[in-house]
Amino acid sequence: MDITTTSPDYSSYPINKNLSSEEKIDLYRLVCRMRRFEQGTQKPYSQGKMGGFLHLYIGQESVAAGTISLCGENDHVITAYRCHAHALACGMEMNECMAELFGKYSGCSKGKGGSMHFFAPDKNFWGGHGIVAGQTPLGLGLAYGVKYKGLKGCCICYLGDGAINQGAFHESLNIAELHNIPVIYVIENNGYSMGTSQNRSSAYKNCLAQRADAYDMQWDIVNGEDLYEVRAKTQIAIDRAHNECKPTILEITTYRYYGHSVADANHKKYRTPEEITKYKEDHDPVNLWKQRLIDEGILTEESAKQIDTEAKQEAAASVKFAEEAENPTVESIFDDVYWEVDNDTEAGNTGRHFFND
Amino acid sequence: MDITTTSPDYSSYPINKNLSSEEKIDLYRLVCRMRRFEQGTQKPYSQGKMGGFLHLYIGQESVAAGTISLCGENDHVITAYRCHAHALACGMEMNECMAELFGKYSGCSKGKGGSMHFFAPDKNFWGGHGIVAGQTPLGLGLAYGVKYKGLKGCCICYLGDGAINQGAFHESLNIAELHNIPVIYVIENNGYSMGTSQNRSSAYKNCLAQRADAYDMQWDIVNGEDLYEVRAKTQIAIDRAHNECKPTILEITTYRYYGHSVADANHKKYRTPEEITKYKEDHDPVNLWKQRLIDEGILTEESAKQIDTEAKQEAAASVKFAEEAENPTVESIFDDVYWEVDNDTEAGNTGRHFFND
Amino acid sequence: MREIEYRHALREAFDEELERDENVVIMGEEVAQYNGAYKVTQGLWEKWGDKRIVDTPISEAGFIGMGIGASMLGVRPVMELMFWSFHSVAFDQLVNNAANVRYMSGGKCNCPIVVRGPANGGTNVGATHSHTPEGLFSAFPGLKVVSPATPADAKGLMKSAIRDNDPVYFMESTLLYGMKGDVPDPADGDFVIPLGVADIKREGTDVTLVAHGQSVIKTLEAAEILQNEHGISAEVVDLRSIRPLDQDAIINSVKKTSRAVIVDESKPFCGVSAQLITLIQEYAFDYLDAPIKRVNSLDAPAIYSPAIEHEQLPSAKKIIDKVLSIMPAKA
Amino acid sequence: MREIEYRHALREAFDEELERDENVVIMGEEVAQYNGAYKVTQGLWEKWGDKRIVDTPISEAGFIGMGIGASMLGVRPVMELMFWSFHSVAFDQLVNNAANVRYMSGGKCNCPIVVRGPANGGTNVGATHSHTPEGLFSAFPGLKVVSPATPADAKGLMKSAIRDNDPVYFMESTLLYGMKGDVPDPADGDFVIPLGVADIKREGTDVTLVAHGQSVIKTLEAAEILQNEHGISAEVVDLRSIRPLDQDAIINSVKKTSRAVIVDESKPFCGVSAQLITLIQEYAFDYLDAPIKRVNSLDAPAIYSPAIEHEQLPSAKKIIDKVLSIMPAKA
Ligand SMILES: Cc1ncc(C[n+]2csc(CCOP(=O)(O)OP(=O)(O)O)c2C)c(N)n1
Ligand SMILES: Cc1ncc(C[n+]2csc(CCOP(=O)(O)OP(=O)(O)O)c2C)c(N)n1
Ligand SMILES: [Mg+2]
Ligand SMILES: [Mg+2]
Repeated sequence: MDITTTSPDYSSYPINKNLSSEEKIDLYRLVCRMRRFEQGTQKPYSQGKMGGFLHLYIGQESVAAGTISLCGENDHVITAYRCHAHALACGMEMNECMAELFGKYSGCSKGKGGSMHFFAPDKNFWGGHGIVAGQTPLGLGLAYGVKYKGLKGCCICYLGDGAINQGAFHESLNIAELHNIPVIYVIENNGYSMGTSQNRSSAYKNCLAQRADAYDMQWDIVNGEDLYEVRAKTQIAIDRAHNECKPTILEITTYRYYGHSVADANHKKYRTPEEITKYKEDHDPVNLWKQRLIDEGILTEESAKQIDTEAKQEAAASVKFAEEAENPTVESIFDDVYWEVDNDTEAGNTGRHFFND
Repeated sequence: MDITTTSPDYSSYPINKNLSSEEKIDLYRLVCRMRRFEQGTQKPYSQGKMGGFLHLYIGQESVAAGTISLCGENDHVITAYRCHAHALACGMEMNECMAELFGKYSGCSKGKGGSMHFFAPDKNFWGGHGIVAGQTPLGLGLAYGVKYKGLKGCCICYLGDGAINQGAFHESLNIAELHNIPVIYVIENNGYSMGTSQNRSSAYKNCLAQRADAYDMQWDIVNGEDLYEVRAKTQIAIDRAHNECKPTILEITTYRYYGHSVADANHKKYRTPEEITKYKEDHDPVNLWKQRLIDEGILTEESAKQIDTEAKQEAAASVKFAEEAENPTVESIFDDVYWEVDNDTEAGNTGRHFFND
Repeated sequence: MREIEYRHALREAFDEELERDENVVIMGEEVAQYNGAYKVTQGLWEKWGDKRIVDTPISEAGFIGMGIGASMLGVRPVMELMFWSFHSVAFDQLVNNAANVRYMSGGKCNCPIVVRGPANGGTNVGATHSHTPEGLFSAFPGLKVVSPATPADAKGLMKSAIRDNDPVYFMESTLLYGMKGDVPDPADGDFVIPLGVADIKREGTDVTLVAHGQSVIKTLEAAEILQNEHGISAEVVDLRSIRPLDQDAIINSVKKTSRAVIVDESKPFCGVSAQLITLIQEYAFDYLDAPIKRVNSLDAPAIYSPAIEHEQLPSAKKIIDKVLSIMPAKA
Repeated sequence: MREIEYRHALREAFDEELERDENVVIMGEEVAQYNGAYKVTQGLWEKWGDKRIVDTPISEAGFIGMGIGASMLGVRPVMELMFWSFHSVAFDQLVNNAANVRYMSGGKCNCPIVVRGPANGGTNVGATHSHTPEGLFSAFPGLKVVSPATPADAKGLMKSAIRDNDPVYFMESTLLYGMKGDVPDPADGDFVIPLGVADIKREGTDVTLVAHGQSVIKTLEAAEILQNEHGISAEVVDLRSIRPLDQDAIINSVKKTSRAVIVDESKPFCGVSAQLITLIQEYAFDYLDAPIKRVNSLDAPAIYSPAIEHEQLPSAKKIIDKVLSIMPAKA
């Protein structure tokens, strides 16, 4: 976070240079919506209108926004439980997401998944997964599927700095490099896995992404606070995937402002308040992007404020939508277990599938 | 296997220089016994006197012999299913081992384990494990236990070149380096995992041991045909474990002459007969060691032959022992499931433990 | 009809489905160039090439998870576990991702995979290689579990499994691979057996024997002896698929015979046999003339000893003894 | 007697055993510096330090396997799975290495470990975090499985589990952690409850209700209502330990009442409930006046929706309905 070496001017990379003002403003709108959406969950969560976990992404917005802004028709996205921002970046609506948090039937997963399990396969978003690193072989598989079908595409699969120590991730890396699978693993390094700092969870040389060397895989490390840098370096990985069917690990440094989940009462114990404040003040990705666009003459304080206010209103409206939405029925518990049953096929009607008396 | 760069004279390393002639001859006796033991299994196996798998170590003897010859009182050994040689190196008797292959009650595991599961905890030998890489966290734990108890020791944990792609191994490496655990992982690289050559199973940079860099762990690559080199480089790892409580990965290149198991009828298809012949002729570790000791004037052709003949006789005697030994009883199936039941404790006698009608 | 081996019947199913649907892909350790550890996939790589028949590293969590991910995009992977026993290193992918992804996405994702391989004892390969996890996986709603006893069932059920749009865990037996049996000629049309339909492998009136997989063979043997030596007419219900389950076939048979013995190679605690007994006592309570009994493996890890292992497993003799123990005293 | 929380009772057990035996070591994710995700290990790291209370990376297969290996050398690790649901990524270590190493070594190795953590539904954490694997693990001979319902049982059983020389899988509940109950004062002596002894949590004569873990609380609630509103006297048998199992306590109760309902939060297929029904129908067949019924979770992955999840789980109302369905019609 305190990288002071002068870095190249990522704004001049073609992928950024070619951005229209409108696209840049859209990115600003997106990070505002991410943040406002999550801020909007706080009150209803504390009122007990949501259950289970709520892992907030606030502070990390530039990562999902920057990487996913590069995705085309055949590029897919999958992530862990801290998935709200990725969902919005893929084009999901606040309403369906908020309703999911409320456990409502109009939620994106019909109230079955909750905070950790947003899904929109029609928008190439494959969740939202709760088992640490359990999504990493799935991401490999999505990329494999794209290649199998002869399409030029890839899968971006996100995981945390703590998640890299799960065996399934290691297995996936070896297969990815060995079979030339166009998957991009993005380690969203926010410095902590729950209350454990990076140094206490991982042994590594220099950085986490360098573990890719073990498989002779390409890797890079990215300063996540800068949307231009995120986009510039991710595009290199996407090109590698599209053109050479080769995988990449990107380690994107970032930070989360809140606790591991909303239930994490300890989060000011395992890191200092100063550390949190410093990041918020000097490295906040939403502010930095806003400032950048103001400097570029694309935004003004007022237009920025306007965008942010709209995002806030959209979030508030989604809370209202979610509050008024219907709960799933008890009968719906048995839907979505078997495709064949749901689709009332012959297979779905042959033999007993469910076993309550 | 065709390393032609001139390597240092490992025989002059202190750990080798200090070897008495007798110790060198003992090492020769050991590799002969390993080979003759396994050759002795061939006939009874083909006669159906053994069941299941039989994974032969023939060709790799110098690895187990060299590494385990360095082990002291607090050094422990654990390996995979190709475990016969390690068992002998740890001091197990041919009789108990052969009887185990025959499934007899006087086998080292009472006929319960078979070829893949030799055990002698009293000799610091902890098996013999059938699930690929499943032993790697156990090896970590043995080393952890040694350290926990405040002893200066280590655990040498063996695995194959194919096994390195299991997640549990990766998890173990990270923990080993992070928690300073004196474990030495020896990759016995015989070039194949069943019918899959190293290149088709692993993505890597230069060599497999280099994966250790991912965890900032020490590693080395060892020419396994040379007992002096095996001992010299292993001693460095043992010193590191003993003195710094630090782990190491050693990749020891070697070769197996037979199929993956005796049931592998394909093994001349996935590798050329020339490859096998070449190794046998130019790299056989038993021959090379014999020649070395003859060159050093410690052995003669005749004394070597004598040692080998004794080994062969010992193996033949163990076959006879095993043939005549008793089978386990059907009742003994229920022994060795629960310690408390076996030891007839109050806990072992409270509640139902077994559930056949 | 032709007589072919069980492994050959499976191979024929793969071959036909590879032909029918270009999304079908076979993956696993040694399935391609080596032709499969048990030669089930013999010749397929040569015929179908690298794209359709894929060798993987020894990374079960990795490649099974990969197959699940690919299936969500419409690929239809048929993945071999060299032994079903190796499920233990891929368990999370098998029971969380495959079983739950449809549910947790509110039906938006779909997981049309087959995971297959042998799941049996009796070959002296010890405790870690002799697991019979039919009950283990059937316990997870979202999964389907199949275990055929004959070459024809193997082929017909495999073709259904591959076409099924849910995850199907297909449990074979190394002891059955070499068994021969009648299988319809492919020239006579597509041969498919639906999941969820039991097969009455032998009709009878005095006692119902329920089994699946390789236990069916032993059960039929026992039934023959029961008839010849004891004059007892046993009906043998072969489940074929454990989930979905053909409950009616079982209950109807027990209603007819009033007595039942379940033969299930898995361990007794919470095994398939326990589930079947629970159903029978619930749905045929008033018809039962005796407690339902079961023949399982002896309740310890699998012993290696070739002289002894078969004693740990169900056998015709044990089945007969169990039947005799619940038959009415002779008049 | 003192009233303390379930989590506090567990912590007291750890503290006393850490004191008693220097080989006891607590390991897991966030158990030390963070005090445990559910604060079960609060204060222990501060008191016992780095050697005895060990934080691990998110590598369940790695650290549980490490604990197993260390236990073979005489260390006595008590390992926390933050949720028992995460067993899926450590399954091989849990069911092959821990359960089989004694067997495969002919009794030469020994695995005195405890693996513990919460295993329950009801907190809206979805399908992957709500597994209840009591039956799953009880199915493996070599393992022991415990599931206490009260603070006193939690403490007494945990102390036995730590002293036991076999692997004990200890299943707690996030919903019980905050529950208070009487627990004997440590000053009054060592408080230990043996594994394998059920506890009759309520005596009764008309029907036997069998439960374990958090279902016991709901069952007691149901029993109270059955008495007050229906005049039905229900006996509540709390298993406490699933394996070893106090079969006599169950059978004796059913012989007295002639009717039984099993309450088991796990899914019905091959669950603990199926095993219990199998035993009851076998050992109390002639005493039964009605089929044995069970109340399980609805047979689908755990739904998230806070408004609905409780409907998927056993409840006092469902237990009552099930009991009423098997009681004789009122005269
Ligand atoms: C297999 C598994 N183990 C443990 C957990 C509990 N858990 C959930 S998130 C988490 C920390 C992950 O940290 P990191 O990977 O850095 O991601 P971040 O939360 O920082 O985004 C843990 C331990 C889990 N969900 N799955
Ligand atoms: C988890 C698991 N997957 C697959 C197997 C089957 N299997 C046994 S040995 C082996 C090859 C291992 O090769 P390698 O690690 O190189 O060791 P080597 O046999 O050469 O000594 C395979 C695939 C297994 N036992 N366990
Ligand atoms: Mg993190
Ligand atoms: Mg090898």
